[in-house]
Amino acid sequence: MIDDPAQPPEDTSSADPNATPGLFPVPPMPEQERMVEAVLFAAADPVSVAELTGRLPEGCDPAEALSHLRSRYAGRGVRLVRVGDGWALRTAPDLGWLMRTERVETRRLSRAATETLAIVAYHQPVTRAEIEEIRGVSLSRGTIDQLMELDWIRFGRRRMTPGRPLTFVVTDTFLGHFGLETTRDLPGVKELRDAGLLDSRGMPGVQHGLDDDEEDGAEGQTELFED
Amino acid sequence: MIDDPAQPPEDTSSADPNATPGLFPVPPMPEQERMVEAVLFAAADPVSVAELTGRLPEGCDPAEALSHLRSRYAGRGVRLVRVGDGWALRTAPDLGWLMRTERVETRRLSRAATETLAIVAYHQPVTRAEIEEIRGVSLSRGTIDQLMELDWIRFGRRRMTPGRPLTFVVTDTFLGHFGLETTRDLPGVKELRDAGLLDSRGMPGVQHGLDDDEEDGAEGQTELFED
Amino acid sequence: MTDPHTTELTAARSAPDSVAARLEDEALIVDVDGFEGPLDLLLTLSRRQKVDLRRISVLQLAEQYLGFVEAARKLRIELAADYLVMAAWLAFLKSRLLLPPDPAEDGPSAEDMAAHLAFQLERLEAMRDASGRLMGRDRLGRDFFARGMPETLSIEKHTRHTATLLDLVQAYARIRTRDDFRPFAFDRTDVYPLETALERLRGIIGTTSDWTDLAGFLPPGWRKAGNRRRSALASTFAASLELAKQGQLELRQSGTFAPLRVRARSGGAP
Repeated sequence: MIDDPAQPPEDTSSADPNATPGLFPVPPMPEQERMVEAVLFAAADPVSVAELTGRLPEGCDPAEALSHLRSRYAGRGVRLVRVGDGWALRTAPDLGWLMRTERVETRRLSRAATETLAIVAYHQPVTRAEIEEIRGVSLSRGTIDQLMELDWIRFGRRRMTPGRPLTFVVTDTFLGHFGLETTRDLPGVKELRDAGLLDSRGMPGVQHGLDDDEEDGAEGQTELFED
Repeated sequence: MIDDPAQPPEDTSSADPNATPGLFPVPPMPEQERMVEAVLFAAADPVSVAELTGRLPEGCDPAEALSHLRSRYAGRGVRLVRVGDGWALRTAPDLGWLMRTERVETRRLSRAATETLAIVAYHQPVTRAEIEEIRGVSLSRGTIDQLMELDWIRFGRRRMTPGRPLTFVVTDTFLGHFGLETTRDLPGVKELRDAGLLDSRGMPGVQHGLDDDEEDGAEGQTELFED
Repeated sequence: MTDPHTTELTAARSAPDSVAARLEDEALIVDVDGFEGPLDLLLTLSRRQKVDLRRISVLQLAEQYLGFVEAARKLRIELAADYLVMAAWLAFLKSRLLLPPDPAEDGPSAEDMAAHLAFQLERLEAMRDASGRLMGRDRLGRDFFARGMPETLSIEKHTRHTATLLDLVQAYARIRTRDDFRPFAFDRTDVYPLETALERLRGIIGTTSDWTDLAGFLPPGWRKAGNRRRSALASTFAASLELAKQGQLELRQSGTFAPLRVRARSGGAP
């Protein structure tokens, strides 16, 4: 240990000479290194040597394991770095550009957009007036724009009725995103009910009550489906 | 720009700052391996080869880099595993006991839910009627709902039989959760198939009662799509 | 082998009607809620035979099941319908298995049906075993772990809107079911109200002293064939009946389905 040039500073003392000998043999150093590696990988925050000592079997020397691990990761895509009192595995800073595209803020589609998208998917080709009739409210410009921007819907052919209104259809991007081969694969209302997906009871992990209107709707469904 | 250490590859891998990206020399394999390592390390979810290809500089071979990386991590505290189409770094299962603090308590699934999950996994794509036929009991609403919420099963393609029933298949999240590369790695799947226990076989000469239910479903479907 | 029922088992096999067998069935009945349907119960019963499911005696199994249902009946325990359906089917199968095959009969042989039942049991057991092995596997978040602190290094902010298929189908279902609940209302544009018809007819009948086809009184715009005409005709007819009752007009029809004709009643109401 003393010979180790990359010895972490926390390594102030070797194993306590007064410690009672453990009931189990101390794991060999490569095994201790594996343990430290796994703990650091899974931890949500940097882990201190004291914490490692507490987690590893009695008689282990996390400080030495850390120093081995540090040299093992030297020059790799991942590095062992010290953060305050703790140690953490981090991607190498020169590769930060690789992670750049990772940062996309994901936001759930608004209710209006989700409903509009659903109507287009189930009824395509469908006109704006038809969407409004099914939803019972007028369609804001932004909703269509957003769905078009996402490349989930596009203009279809004009309807051969007075006024020749434009229709909307879903795109291949839409099918790809939702893992569908065709819109005919979309489940029907009865199938949803059979799968228990129309139950009004709040599903675990799903936020309810964001919108009173929605809860009313859910109640209506219960009435309808509990037969 | 030049001072920034975390710049795109143009700044580090080429002498000519005016060259177009396609003209850069392909990074050597050890460097590609580092890049793949960093990307997989940063991401909590599996990353597909296609995604890696998109992220790495042009001309890279992520598949080869992955195979190098996999042998590099063999026997370590962290391993490179395949999950469906993706690749991910995960701690070695034999060290799970070290991660008591990270452990997430999962809801205990009911017997109906675990059996249904197994049937979907081993028989996929499988219809609701087939699940009921195998278990000999009708499927309660909450069961499918729960498995869907866990993102362990999802709707598959419709079966091309009368009524075009929906099928269920397992997800990559399921594979990842149970440490499976593909459904071919399910425990005992080959033996079960060889024993004919994964065949879909109906009662000889008997129209099974559950089929009625399915036809109802088909009607509901037709109703839904016709208007 | 550690089955506490082992002793009774032997008795049950040697003498199916023995007290021990009945007691055993009663013990099962108490637990009937613990079974997931008749197939599950059959699987439990079949384990008593202590043989590979492929070599199981379906006849014996049918007898055990019927004994179970009989015991439930005696204990006045109500079994769910599917248990009774299975009992009826097994009674049928049992009789088919005991009787010599009837060459004139169509359909699958009793042996085929028995073999299929054995297959179903084997398959259920296999799936049950598979689910146990599956749930016993090393699992993410319990035995192996993903990166504890996924890195997000980029400063670039890019909002991506997303929705799952579940969101989509639920949204659709929500709209559809909302539709179903829309209060029932007539589409008024194609309905000619009785009040309007009455008013119109009352206004013009006074000038009509000759017999005139009722259809001639239909308002303009409601005369073309279709729902509008039907509605206007019905309302005008009802109005004419009302006016006839009040003594303001007379109605005449020369035969069944012949045109209805009306005229103002001479010396009618003031």
